Amino acid sequence: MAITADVRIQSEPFDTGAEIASLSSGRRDNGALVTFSGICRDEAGTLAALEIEHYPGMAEAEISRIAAEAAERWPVTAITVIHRHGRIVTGDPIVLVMTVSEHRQAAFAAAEFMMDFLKSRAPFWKKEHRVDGSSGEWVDAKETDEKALTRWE
Amino acid sequence: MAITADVRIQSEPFDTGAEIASLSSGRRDNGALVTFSGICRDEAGTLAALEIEHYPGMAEAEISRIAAEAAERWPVTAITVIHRHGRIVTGDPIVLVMTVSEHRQAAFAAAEFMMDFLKSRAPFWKKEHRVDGSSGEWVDAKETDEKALTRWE
Amino acid sequence: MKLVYFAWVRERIGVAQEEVTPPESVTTVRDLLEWLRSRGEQYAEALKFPDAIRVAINQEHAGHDERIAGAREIGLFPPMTGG
Amino acid sequence: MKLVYFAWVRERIGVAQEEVTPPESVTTVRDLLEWLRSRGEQYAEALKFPDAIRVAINQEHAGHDERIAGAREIGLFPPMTGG
Repeated sequence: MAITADVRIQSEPFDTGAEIASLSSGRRDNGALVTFSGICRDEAGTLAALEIEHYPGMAEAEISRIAAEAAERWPVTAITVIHRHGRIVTGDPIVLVMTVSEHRQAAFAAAEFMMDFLKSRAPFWKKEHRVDGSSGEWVDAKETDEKALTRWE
Repeated sequence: MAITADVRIQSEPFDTGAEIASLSSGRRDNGALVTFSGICRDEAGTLAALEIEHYPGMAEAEISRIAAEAAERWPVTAITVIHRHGRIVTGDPIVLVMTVSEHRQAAFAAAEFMMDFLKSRAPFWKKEHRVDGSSGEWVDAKETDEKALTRWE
Repeated sequence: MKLVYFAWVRERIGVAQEEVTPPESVTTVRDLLEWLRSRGEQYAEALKFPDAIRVAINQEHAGHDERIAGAREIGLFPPMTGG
Repeated sequence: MKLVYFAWVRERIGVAQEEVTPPESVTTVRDLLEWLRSRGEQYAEALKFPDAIRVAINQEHAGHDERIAGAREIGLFPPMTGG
């Protein structure tokens, strides 16, 4: 469907409740709204924060392409993606994917699809800041994330 | 996992943003939070509201059983389900399912599983109130909803 | 035992709940539905397609073959439309 | 053309971006990586496992076989960890 996703790359936190409200208000034809929030884990207490680097311009473009592909595959009526960059402390949200559809299966599938592709195709990189004060490693891409894409082929 | 789902049956609206905040605050070990909001559709402008009847006592018990089954199947750390009853106008939310997990796949799967079972197993019934003032029919159960359960067998 | 009715089953029978004492020959859910249908016009109408009736014994889903001995509360209702 | 580097590729090469003019024999992404490795210690170190390097041409993902003719901007970076 010819919808335009609302894609935002920002360092500021976001308010999921406000995003839900803004997508659902004034709409009476949508039965299903799914949100996915990705939160910065503390990795068993060892991690203090992540520093997220991104490719300005391409990050927006690539996420918009992923959202357009999701909207091609499933009858969704709205998509919002917010991806943060910069320093994010544990417990804080990194990413929000929100999908709206008439039916639940489409909303779920589109959100899962986008998260799978964001993991391996959106140009972001995470560097660890450890609780002990050391600046840790760049987080390695997971093979399981790459493999997760094959189910959408 | 031995978690206890937060199950609420109520006529009042709920605030998804507040529910998300209360589940995510103070937790630093969870990477993924999924919400599903089911919203009262207007069925191409013909529907004014739904009157939702429920089986008090059993509604809570059955949803708790569904949530317990989801928590057995996937490593979720928290589940919230809010299901409304009474008169609900189009555009307003009927149900919220929220799952939290370390990993996105578990959070998505548990939420989808619960929604599929809520549709056909939670003792709620919807009666239509039409825009033209007539009190319409009881909404028929969909065969597709019954079939959706087979994928979890 | 207490019977509770919901949605169009309730509307057609005309009461939301009632106490009943079925005869001893009524041992399963199926027997109970059969016996209820014999109790009058509204019951016959409400339960004329027994396969469309969902049942809960003591607030848990039950099949039509299930025995009702010891049931305190039996719910009869149409297929659910939750969520 | 403009080259932009991210994450540990950027750290190892030591700059975030630069203008380069590769010789005409450099036609594909693979050629470009090879040519860059010859430019010095940091490049050789950053790009020593070319298969680990992801590439974008004009801000779109590109394979190592892709031709670079006409590229305004080429990004080189490690596998992504978005979401």
